[in-house]
Amino acid sequence: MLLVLPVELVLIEGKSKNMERARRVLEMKGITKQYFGNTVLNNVSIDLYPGEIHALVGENGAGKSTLMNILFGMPVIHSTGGFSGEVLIDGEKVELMSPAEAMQAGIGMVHQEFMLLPGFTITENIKLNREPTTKNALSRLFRSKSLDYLDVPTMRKDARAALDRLDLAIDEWAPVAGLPVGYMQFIEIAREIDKKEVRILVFDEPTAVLTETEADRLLESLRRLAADGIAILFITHRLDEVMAVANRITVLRDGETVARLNRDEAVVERIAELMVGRKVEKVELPPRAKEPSDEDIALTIDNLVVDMPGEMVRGLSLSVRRGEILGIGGLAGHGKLGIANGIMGLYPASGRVSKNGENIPLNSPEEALSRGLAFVSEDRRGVGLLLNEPIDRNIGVTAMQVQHKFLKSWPHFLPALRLEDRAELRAYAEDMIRKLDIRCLGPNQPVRSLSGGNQQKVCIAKALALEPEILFVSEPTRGIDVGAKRLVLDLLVRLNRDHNVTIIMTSSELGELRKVCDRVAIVYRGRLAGILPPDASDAEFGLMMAGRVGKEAV
Amino acid sequence: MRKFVIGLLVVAFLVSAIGVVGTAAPAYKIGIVTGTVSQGEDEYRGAEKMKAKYGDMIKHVIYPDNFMQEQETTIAQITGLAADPDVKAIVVNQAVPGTVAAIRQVREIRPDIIFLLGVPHEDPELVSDTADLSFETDQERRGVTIVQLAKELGAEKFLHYSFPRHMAMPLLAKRADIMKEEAERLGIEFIFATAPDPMGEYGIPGAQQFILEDVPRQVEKYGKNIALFSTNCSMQEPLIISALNTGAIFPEQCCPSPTHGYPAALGLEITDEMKGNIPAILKAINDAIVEKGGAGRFATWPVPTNYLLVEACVEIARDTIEGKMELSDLDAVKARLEAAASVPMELRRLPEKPDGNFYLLTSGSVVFGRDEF
Amino acid sequence: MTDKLKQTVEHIGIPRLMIAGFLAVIFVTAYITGMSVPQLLSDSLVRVGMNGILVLAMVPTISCGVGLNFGLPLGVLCGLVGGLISMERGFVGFPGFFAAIAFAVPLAVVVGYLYSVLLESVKGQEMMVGTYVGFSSVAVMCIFWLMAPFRNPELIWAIGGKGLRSTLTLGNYYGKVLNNFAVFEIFGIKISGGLIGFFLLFCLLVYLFFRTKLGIAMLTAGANPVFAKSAGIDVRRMKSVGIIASTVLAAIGIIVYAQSYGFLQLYMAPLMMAFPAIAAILIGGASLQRATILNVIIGTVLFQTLLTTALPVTSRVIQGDISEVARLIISNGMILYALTRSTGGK
Amino acid sequence: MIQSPEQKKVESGRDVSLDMRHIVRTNGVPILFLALSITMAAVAGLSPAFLMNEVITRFARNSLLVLSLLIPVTAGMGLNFSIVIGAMSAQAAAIAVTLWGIKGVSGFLTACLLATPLAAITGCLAGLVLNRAKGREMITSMILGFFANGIYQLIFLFLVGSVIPFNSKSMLLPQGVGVRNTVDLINIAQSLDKIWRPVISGVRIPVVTVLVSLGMCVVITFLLRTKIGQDLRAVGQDMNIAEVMGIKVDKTRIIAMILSTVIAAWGQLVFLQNIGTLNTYNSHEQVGMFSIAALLVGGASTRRATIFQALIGVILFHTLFVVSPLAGQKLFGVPQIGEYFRVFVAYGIIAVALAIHAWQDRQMRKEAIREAVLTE
Repeated sequence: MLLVLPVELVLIEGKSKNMERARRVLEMKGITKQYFGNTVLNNVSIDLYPGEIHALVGENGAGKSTLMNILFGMPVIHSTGGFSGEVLIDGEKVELMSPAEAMQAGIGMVHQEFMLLPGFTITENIKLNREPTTKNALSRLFRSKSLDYLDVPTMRKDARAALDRLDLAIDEWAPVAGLPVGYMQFIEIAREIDKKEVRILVFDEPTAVLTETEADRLLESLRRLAADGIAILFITHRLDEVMAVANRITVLRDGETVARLNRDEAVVERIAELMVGRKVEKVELPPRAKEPSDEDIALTIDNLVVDMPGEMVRGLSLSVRRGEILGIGGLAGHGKLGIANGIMGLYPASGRVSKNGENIPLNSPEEALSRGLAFVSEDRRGVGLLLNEPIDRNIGVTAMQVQHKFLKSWPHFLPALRLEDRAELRAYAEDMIRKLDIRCLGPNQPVRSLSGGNQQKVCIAKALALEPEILFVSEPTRGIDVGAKRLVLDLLVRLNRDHNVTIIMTSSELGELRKVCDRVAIVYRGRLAGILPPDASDAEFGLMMAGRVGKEAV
Repeated sequence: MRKFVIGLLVVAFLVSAIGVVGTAAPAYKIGIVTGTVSQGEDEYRGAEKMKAKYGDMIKHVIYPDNFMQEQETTIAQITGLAADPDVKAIVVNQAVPGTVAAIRQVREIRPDIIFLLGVPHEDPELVSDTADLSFETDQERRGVTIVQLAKELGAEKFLHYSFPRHMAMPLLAKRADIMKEEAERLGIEFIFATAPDPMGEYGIPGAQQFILEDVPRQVEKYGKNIALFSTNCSMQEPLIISALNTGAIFPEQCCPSPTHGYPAALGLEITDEMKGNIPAILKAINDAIVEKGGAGRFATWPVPTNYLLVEACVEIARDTIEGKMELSDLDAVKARLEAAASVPMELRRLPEKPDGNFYLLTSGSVVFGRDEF
Repeated sequence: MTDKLKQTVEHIGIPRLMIAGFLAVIFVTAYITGMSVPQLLSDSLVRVGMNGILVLAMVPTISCGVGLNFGLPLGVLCGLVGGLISMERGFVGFPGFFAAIAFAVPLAVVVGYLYSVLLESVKGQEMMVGTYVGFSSVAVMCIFWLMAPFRNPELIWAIGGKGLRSTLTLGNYYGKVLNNFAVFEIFGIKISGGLIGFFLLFCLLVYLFFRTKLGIAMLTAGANPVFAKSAGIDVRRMKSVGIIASTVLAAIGIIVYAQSYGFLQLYMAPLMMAFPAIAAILIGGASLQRATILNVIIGTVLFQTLLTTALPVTSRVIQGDISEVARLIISNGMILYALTRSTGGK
Repeated sequence: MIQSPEQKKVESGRDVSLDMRHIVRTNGVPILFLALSITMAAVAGLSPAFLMNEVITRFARNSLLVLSLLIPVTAGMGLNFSIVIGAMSAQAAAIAVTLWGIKGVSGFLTACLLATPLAAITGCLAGLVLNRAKGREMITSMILGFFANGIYQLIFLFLVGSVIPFNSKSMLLPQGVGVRNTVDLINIAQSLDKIWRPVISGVRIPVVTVLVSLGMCVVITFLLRTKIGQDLRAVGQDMNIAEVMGIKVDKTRIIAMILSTVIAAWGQLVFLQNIGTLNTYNSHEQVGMFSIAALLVGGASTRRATIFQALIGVILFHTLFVVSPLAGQKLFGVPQIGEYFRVFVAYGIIAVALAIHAWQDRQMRKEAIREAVLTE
């Protein structure tokens, strides 16, 4: 996709020079934050001028959300020991202990998930809990503001004004339910700018759910708001958008500020490199007897469409070599997670998927499982585990249901009524606990009380019980500590090498993909952007994730 | 707009309802209000009998099974009868709560309708002031007669089962007090036991199960010569069964009638020729009791009270409307009652309201295995 | 070890400790006032046996994720019809009892299936809809009892000669067959091996069922529907099976109940049948998401013992009968407690 | 919901131009029951004057109770079965007024005054309980009603006369403890109805009582247009969003319960003054059941209910109640079958209405998903 820079951008750039001299509206200095001993932010600083659009970019887990949580005084920050460093607004040090205080200080936030009531009109949503009221006889009698009438004309006037500032011609009294997603985003923004005191607006990945035209309109509004003197902090993955609107760009990586660029110094390639770049400690992976090749294809995906909210797959085709570890990368929202979920029948899917030439019927987990596919879900606690059940039940249940494992052999004719073979299951679970080094009190322990890493191992054990030919693993290291991460990755490599399992591993952490995979496929907007070798340069990965190179890079 | 359309439909419906309706009539009608058979077969069948006898002259409607909660429906059923201009008299048996309210409402538009009640549940004095005529078994007298009968059957103790809701009914509470006095006078130990309320949330089964469990306990404690009595209809079957099994004495049901409790408790076979044939039913009960070894320990009235009350009320209503009698004429009332019962009856007025038409009735008893059938 | 101890305490829970304490007070009082404690215990055991299977009927619906089965009267009605057909056909004794079950179960399967189809279409409102479906089906069956073509002269009304009586005596048919089977005495406590054994047999059957492939699939579907889906389990079907199982158990439960009780109760009697069963399983420590056989046994024992002993004992001690009202408050208080406690359920 | 001229224009332009299919789809429940009522009225063959009289009396008697359900629905708490608590408060007040012998309208007003704080306190407690059972409000409020019934019995059967002083022998049981099962409310009987009750072509209209109900509609409309009303609606739509937006969700829900309970208490007093006698231990038991049935028949759902639906619901439900026993009797030829038929209809109504709504919700959600997929 080629990017056409709008003409007025030049003007904004011109302005930015002047702004250097203007007073900063926000400064966050030397912010350091630890969660349970893990440093997630290390001496991060960022500042904002009135009328500036400041882009904050970084991979998942780079620390953007934590920084914003600090700015908003979220309870989660204070309940976990606070942070060090200081926040200044208009040059004065502030201590924001709650979102309400942040709001009072003039900070507005456009939420990623819409905080809109579908049954209310646009006006009612914009003025939610800030409704202007007029007195009436009863409210005077009881001296209660609660009994004041809503001042509907003023509400509408205010809402109209806010919508006009965004150049939104929609009827302010239309109900929100049924509006296109893009409009909802604008209503969120309108609500923020309707707050008279708002001078700083934070946009947290606002375009993630928008179509291209909607995204363009949103960027347009951003510029408009900046022109009105509002300082904007713009968090996004989409580098082309950054290039289109940002005056300055701050790149976060692993909780540290790696770069701060002015618009004129920045090029997409450079930002991408800064975002993903990290010293990849290339470990020598054990060799195989026979290296996988295109001659021997295990799984063919053809024009796969998956309707997974937030991770739509829109016609993806891909071939997986037998015996390889294939990585699937890409930015959040581009559909990399939808692939495995679609093939495994968890979300509505269409297209053609075949294993060894045999067609796999879609939309049925049972069909996929019984054909030697297995899946370790990214949603460990939601999809992957029965939290209140013991380890052995978690490990065995899928294999039991799909392959009649761990069951007594009687009655032959009615497998549904065969009893569970406790001894066999227990023995298997104990074996797995030993092999995967699951730290627990025994196979009877409910998995809820296990640590994240051990829970993940239970998930993998569950998939292994199926003895799969092809294993899908999504976000295998999400939310587990560093030591456990390595163990999990090692485990996957061992499975691949020792048991010849073909692994398709989806991850938001490019680093780990590059560490263990034979090839890394990058997904962009629901389609395959290209496949790179793990040792391709940071810039190549960055560009491909930003959708800046065509297909067939390999 | 949408509201308008619905509103229009409602109006259209009410208008159409007016068009649909239209009734032709005989000279006058009598309304009868009873419960369903599951509440008590006697009064329902009494109404059926009257319906069979007088045909269209009788309008029979039902109050709800859970009449305690659905007063409004009872009221609507009664006022519904009164809405028919041909209805000149309404018989309510049993007169469950809500009847007084209904009568008051009807009086405002139809002061001409006479109300005849059987077994009123509400305050007797209140009922006496409202209804034109009421029948109730003479609870105070029965307080004496039942205990005397028990003594006659060999009782040394007298066990009285009830529960808060019934003891909140003044007549029943008073009767219990009288029973106690009479028992003490006769040298019988009076025992008051609490049972679960069958109208409570565990319902009739819970109450019945309690009786089945409690009677053996009591008999073990007090011996076989104990007379059992309960204020609640649904407890009669388990009481009779337990009395038969333990050898206790059962002098009378709450609502005295051969068909109340006995047929179900004894698993009586009702052949075609027995249907509605009281003497035949009495004989069959007698045979069953004797066979099970209960001779001389079980008794009841020879007539199904509620059954005959419906008949008596209808006849009294007819004769009153046709000017053949006065409701305040105790002898005339008694004559019609005895005609319906075909056994002698004793009748008196409620002592608290000597000038009202609240009549209290008593009948002699028949003892199974002793009397001739 | 401390974990185990903590778990045990958690398992017992405050409400159960309270009720157990209350029961202890009652038994001590009974002893002091000279009541026969073994007799009270015997009565309580009978109650446990007769109510147990109805309580057990709650387990499948809770396990498959539908929640408490407020539609229990549906199964009860099936059981009553089965019991009636057996009587109409003149079966006596154990054959009568088993014939009743044999007639009732297929009916319950059909009714349970239809009920599950209905509940599937009202997801999220299962308990409310269940309550009212139960209520209205009782009324429909009232009409059925009046019109049904039963001819057995022992079943019909005395004066009218048609329609079924509201209370049918089972004495000549299969009344007390279980209760009188294998009766023995320990320490003066009369125990009916037949009745208690039958209840425990069903506990065992249900326990084993939840150890089969199907049962585990159902548990999984109830515990985490998304997990179940990802494990290739048809969640809808599991709910169906759970509701059918519950309905069948209710049908068998009412037959056991009736034979012990000695009567079949028709008309409005089944209306409130669900409530004591629900109270019992909640008192036993079950939540809206999870119920075990142990919950059933503990709950039934505590609740039924409370019902059986509280009234006769307290009415000895205090004049009047506050115990009847106290029972109302305690049992509803327990359900309320459970509803306000269990978290996470949506 | 507040409507602006534009909104109406949009509606009339789009889908209300007598599009019968749309009307049937969105009002399936009331139309079903309207059809049922007409059929049954035709079968029952009641006199129109009687039917009108009966329906108007019942409308006057019950509409306030049904209206009391609206606010909790608006606040997203579903159908409030615990209005029986309000009814109990009202009965306590009615008993007190009878005891003190305050007659006529002043007696009625005294009872209202007395019932209000009682209902407010109990309603607040109910709100606290329901806040701990979010998502299960309906079944919880139902059990709460049963529970409160136990407390009520404890007070009036055992404490009155023993712990609570009570000096009227005629209202107490013979043994001096506990209130009798029927209390004659002669002092306040029909006090409101009697003020002005003209007869128009055979139909007696208790004008003042009807006006009270309509007045309550105005009050509710007023409330919903105030700041607190807006909060209630916001909480009703999505508790989490409301919380994030700084609305005190728990407090708002408690206010909803207090309002509902207080209105229910007044409603029960209107009901009792019309009936004229009080069934001490049972009058309140079915209040929640029947009011809810009426509201559902009017087309309300557990998530959305309007004043109009409440009023239409009262009329339809009670028409059905008046005609169904007779219709059943005529249809089956046996009076008691008619009665069971009526019970079936009463309970069945709620089951069917809940089922239809749940089904409609699912259909709507499915459509929303389909649309979302299409726009992609």
